[in-house]
Amino acid sequence: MKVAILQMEGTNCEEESYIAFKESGFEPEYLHINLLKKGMLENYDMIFVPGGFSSGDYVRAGAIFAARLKAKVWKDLKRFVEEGKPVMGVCNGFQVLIELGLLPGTDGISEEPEAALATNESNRFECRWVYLKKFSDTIFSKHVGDKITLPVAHAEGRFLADKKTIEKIEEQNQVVFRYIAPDGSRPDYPWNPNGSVNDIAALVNSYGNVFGIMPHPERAFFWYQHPDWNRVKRERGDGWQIFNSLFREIIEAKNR
Amino acid sequence: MLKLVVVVKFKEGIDDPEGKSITHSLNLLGFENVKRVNVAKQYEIFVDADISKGREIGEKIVKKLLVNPVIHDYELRVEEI
Amino acid sequence: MLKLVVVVKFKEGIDDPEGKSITHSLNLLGFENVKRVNVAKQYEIFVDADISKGREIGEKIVKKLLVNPVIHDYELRVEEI
Amino acid sequence: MNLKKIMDEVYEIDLVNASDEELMEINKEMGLALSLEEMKKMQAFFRSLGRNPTDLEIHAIAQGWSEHCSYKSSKPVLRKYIFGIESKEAMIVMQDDAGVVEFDENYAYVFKIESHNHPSAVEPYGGAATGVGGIIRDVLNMGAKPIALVDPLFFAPPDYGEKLNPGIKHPRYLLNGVVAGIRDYGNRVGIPTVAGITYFHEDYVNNILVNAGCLGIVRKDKIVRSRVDKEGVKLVMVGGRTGRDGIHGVNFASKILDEKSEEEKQAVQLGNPILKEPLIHLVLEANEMGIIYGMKDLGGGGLGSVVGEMCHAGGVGAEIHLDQVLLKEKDMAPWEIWVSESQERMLLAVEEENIDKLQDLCKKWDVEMSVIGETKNDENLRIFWKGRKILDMPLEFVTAGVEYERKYKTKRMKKMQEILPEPKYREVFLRLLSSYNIASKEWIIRQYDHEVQGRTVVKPMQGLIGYETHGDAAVIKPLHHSWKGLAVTTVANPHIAKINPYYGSLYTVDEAVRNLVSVGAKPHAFSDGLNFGNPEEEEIMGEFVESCKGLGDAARALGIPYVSGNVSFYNEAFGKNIPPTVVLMAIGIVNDIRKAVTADFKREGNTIYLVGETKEEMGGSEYYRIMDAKSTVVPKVDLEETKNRSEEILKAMDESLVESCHDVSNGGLAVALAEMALGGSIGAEIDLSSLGAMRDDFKLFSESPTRWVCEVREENSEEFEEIVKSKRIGVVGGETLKIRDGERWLFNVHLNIMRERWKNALKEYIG
Ligand SMILES: Nc1ncnc2c1ncn2[C@@H]1O[C@H](COP(=O)(O)OP(=O)(O)O)[C@@H](O)[C@H]1O
Ligand SMILES: [Mg+2]
Repeated sequence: MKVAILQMEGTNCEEESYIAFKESGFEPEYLHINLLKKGMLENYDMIFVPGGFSSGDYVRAGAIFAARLKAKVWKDLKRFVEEGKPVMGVCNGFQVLIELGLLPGTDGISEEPEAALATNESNRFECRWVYLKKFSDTIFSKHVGDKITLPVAHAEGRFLADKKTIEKIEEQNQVVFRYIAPDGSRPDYPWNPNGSVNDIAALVNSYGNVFGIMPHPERAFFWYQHPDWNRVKRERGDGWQIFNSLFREIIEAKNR
Repeated sequence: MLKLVVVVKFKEGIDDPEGKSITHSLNLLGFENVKRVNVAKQYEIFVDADISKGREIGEKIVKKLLVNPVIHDYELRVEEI
Repeated sequence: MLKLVVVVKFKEGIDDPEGKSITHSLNLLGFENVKRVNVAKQYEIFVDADISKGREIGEKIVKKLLVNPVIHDYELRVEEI
Repeated sequence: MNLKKIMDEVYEIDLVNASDEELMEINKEMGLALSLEEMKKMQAFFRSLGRNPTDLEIHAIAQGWSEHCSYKSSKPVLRKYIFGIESKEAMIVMQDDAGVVEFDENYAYVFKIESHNHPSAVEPYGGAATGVGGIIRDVLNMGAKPIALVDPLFFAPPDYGEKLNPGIKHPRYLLNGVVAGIRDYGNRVGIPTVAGITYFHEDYVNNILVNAGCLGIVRKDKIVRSRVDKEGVKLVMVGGRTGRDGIHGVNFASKILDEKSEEEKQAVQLGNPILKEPLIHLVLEANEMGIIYGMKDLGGGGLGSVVGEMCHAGGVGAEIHLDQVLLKEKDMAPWEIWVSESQERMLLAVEEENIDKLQDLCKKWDVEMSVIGETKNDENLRIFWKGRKILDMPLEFVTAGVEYERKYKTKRMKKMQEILPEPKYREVFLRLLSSYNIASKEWIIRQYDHEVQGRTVVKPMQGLIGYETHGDAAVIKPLHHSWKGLAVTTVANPHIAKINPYYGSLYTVDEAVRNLVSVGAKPHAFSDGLNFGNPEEEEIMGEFVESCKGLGDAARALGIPYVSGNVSFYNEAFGKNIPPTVVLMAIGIVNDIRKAVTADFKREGNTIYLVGETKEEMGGSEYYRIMDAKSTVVPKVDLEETKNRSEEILKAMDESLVESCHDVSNGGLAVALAEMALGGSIGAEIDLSSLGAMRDDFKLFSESPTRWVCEVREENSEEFEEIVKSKRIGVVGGETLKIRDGERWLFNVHLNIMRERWKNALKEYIG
């Protein structure tokens, strides 16, 4: 299964993402937007938009990356999504998918953004670990435990949308992970690190194949990447579960 | 040559953490009577085009890149220079 | 109540990576005739003060927090509201 | 000044016939920052050639001879004390832009620390950002992938209330600007910022210090040298364009700040991380393909100093066509192009047959390049402008520069130590926790992405998620396939150095060792960042000499080399010099990251040990500072102890006997215990009676060196005691930190109160 890891100036989590896919049994490949041409995406089984600061996050996080993808391969991207192939974005990648209108995708694909990942309530970039609770089983989360911990590292992660969109997201069970407090209750800052509405940390579109997540699973792929590894024994990092879930739901399912 | 001036603001009701943080800092610095600060971005875009096309180009740029309609309002001014 | 509007720009000759990056992106997005983009910040500051003090307060705020004269120029407008 | 136009933008200057007075006039008008002696040396040179120089030639020489490029005041001292400390793993020492040390059989690590003080004082955001940008290039140009950044910072206290001198910005503004600059640059280029210092002292009010360090990793067979030793190799500029920004940056760095410094706008740049990020990819990919013959980044001194040093080091000459340099603005004069310090540029030496491959890579990464000349089989530098030769000089004369044996005077303070009435311990303890040099730096640390690249296996903040404490060092796992790690820490002790620079240096080296050992790392190599006042003042030069002597003695005794470093002089403004500020970036090897140790208490019932001797030496301590008490009795380091205790602790860690470890530094034992308790969110009960007969404020707050606190499981305590010379001082448990001396209770403070004090002290001032 070939995964295109998209790159442009300022994406900077591609290497750890590459390792995560590779170690999970996928065939990842870097694909730089400067080399991306119409028709190329067909050669891949999955698209991954990594974290970072594409184009410096100037204007707005993810806006320039999204605009350039749209200008270059919007039709191909839409077809990719409509064919049901998986698309995943982490952090800056999530921001890109929102700006593209692929997420929340309450009604499939939208030509205009339906939501925003706005500046954190703290008005600061913050790098810290958070607890997440799973709220929906998707190909990205089916084999993920109920409660996991992952790191966030962003300045713009506050999920916002109008009331109707939020209602629809909730109705359609599109929230995959929410931030929670360590004891499982509704989180205040810093457990909800950015002030996201309904504590939303990760979403899937209405088709179930486009997934965006603010925290970084690829940075918690190995047990030793967790900050508390000398307190809690783990075989693997919690982020691994997301990649493993994909592997089991897609590759194993194919071979079954 | 045209100069397109675009000011991008937050929509009414959308929280502006930067504005809040500046308000707080100003209060701390002794400007206690500062009640609120709104922060907006202003882009001056210099385009080689005819004035008749100015607004159209401006709107396109705004839509394609500068604004997320869920959270932003904008103003666009076209000047010939 | 006063509204102080401050626009903070980079001085001529200061190379601004944001403006550059946006220009380049717009060119790539098909707006080849965009020659330059300047990015500035606009602050609307709401202050409870007398209009006669407006400019003075504004200048102070600008100096203390919003502007570094080494790299920035600014415009200040005072309005009563 | 007599000048004659010889072509567009190029003038000939009448130097040969100039009087001394006229020489100094030329010096001033051209902004050269040279002394009369140096001007005369230049004059003699052109007299011997029997011709007058072009303006370009004069600027080229002035740049080569600047303090920043030539180290003219510091070289003799450095040579005497700092250079030449042996270690069999050190591969490239004090030669190229960064030091290179063996990591394992196939890999080496590369690191360096550098200062960016004056630009940051004038424009904190841009100054700090370009400081980070510059140090990344120093590591990159050795062919290494940058994997970590550090940022030691020095300001006046954030609540500084005295009147500021004209043009001087408030420390709070500076602190926020600097942190934002480092954050926005480091985060955008995707290199984790994993350690640093945020230090406050009134004497930095006019002149803040912003140092930045970078660590990289490279396969040994891919190390690139900053030299070309063969003729006919093409010299290629890649990355950013050249502009008027950054002209005379090196002269600015060697000047005293004054009210006019604000006008030095050209010296100020913002940096462009989004140009740097693809440039890093480009360079590493080109290196992997084997098409880079030599490489150097354009930093202080610009193109001039890079071409000069790269060719001079390899023993070849060069021919440069300055009109091939890509410019930001059209009408630049050749001398401006030659000395401009515009950011994000690298000079690559590439053989002709590989130029096309480089071109393709540049296209992919959307980075500009231009071939500007080639190396020649002689010892001269020749520069052409629109076909005409406008510079022709031996490289040796321009690059080798000048040196001074500056006069110095060592200041000795009379030994005295004020004895305070016994204080209220609880109150002093809480005040210490919220003193700026001790209080939590979380508000800064978390603004930096310290985990990008996924290699940070021991984080800068350590402990239970959400309750983390300060760690002593971060640990990076550079290679996917190996358990070996690199520990990174930075240290400085200006309060002690101000009283006695020699012992300040010993203390700083000892603390670097302590920090590395605390996480389970064997101290391996240092980079020294030396920040001082005006070296033309004999007492300041004396501080410099004493500091270097201390650094040399300490490192030699421990067998740890300085493999790279930086000297920043003239940190003086309005008649005030900074305290002598020696910053060490220290690297340690963690043989197996699975055995790395953190600073947070782990488990109720574990035994707490104190390693090392506590003494009544309060000079420079935080306790005496907050009490406003005087002492010139600074802590003295016994390097034999440093060595023995570190080896013992590392051995115990290797046998997995240590649950947590933290060194005792600022604020003494009480603060070290508090930090460990906060990180684990679990208290402790401590009895100080085993420290012997001494007043309790000394026991609690002395900052004696070579001390650690270790937490050990009860079942391992016997074995631990056999290996490590130590004293049992207490037990982990409860929700408070309870400290007594025998029968006498000193204080009992709840974790929540401690956390409140420690966490919130700086919060108001940041962000
Ligand atoms: N400016 C900074 N940037 C990054 N990390 C910092 C900064 N200032 C302090 N830190 C981190 O905070 C922790 C505590 O710093 P410090 O009190 O100087 O430690 P120590 O006394 O152990 O040397 C360290 O992990 C250090 O790396
Ligand atoms: Mg320490």
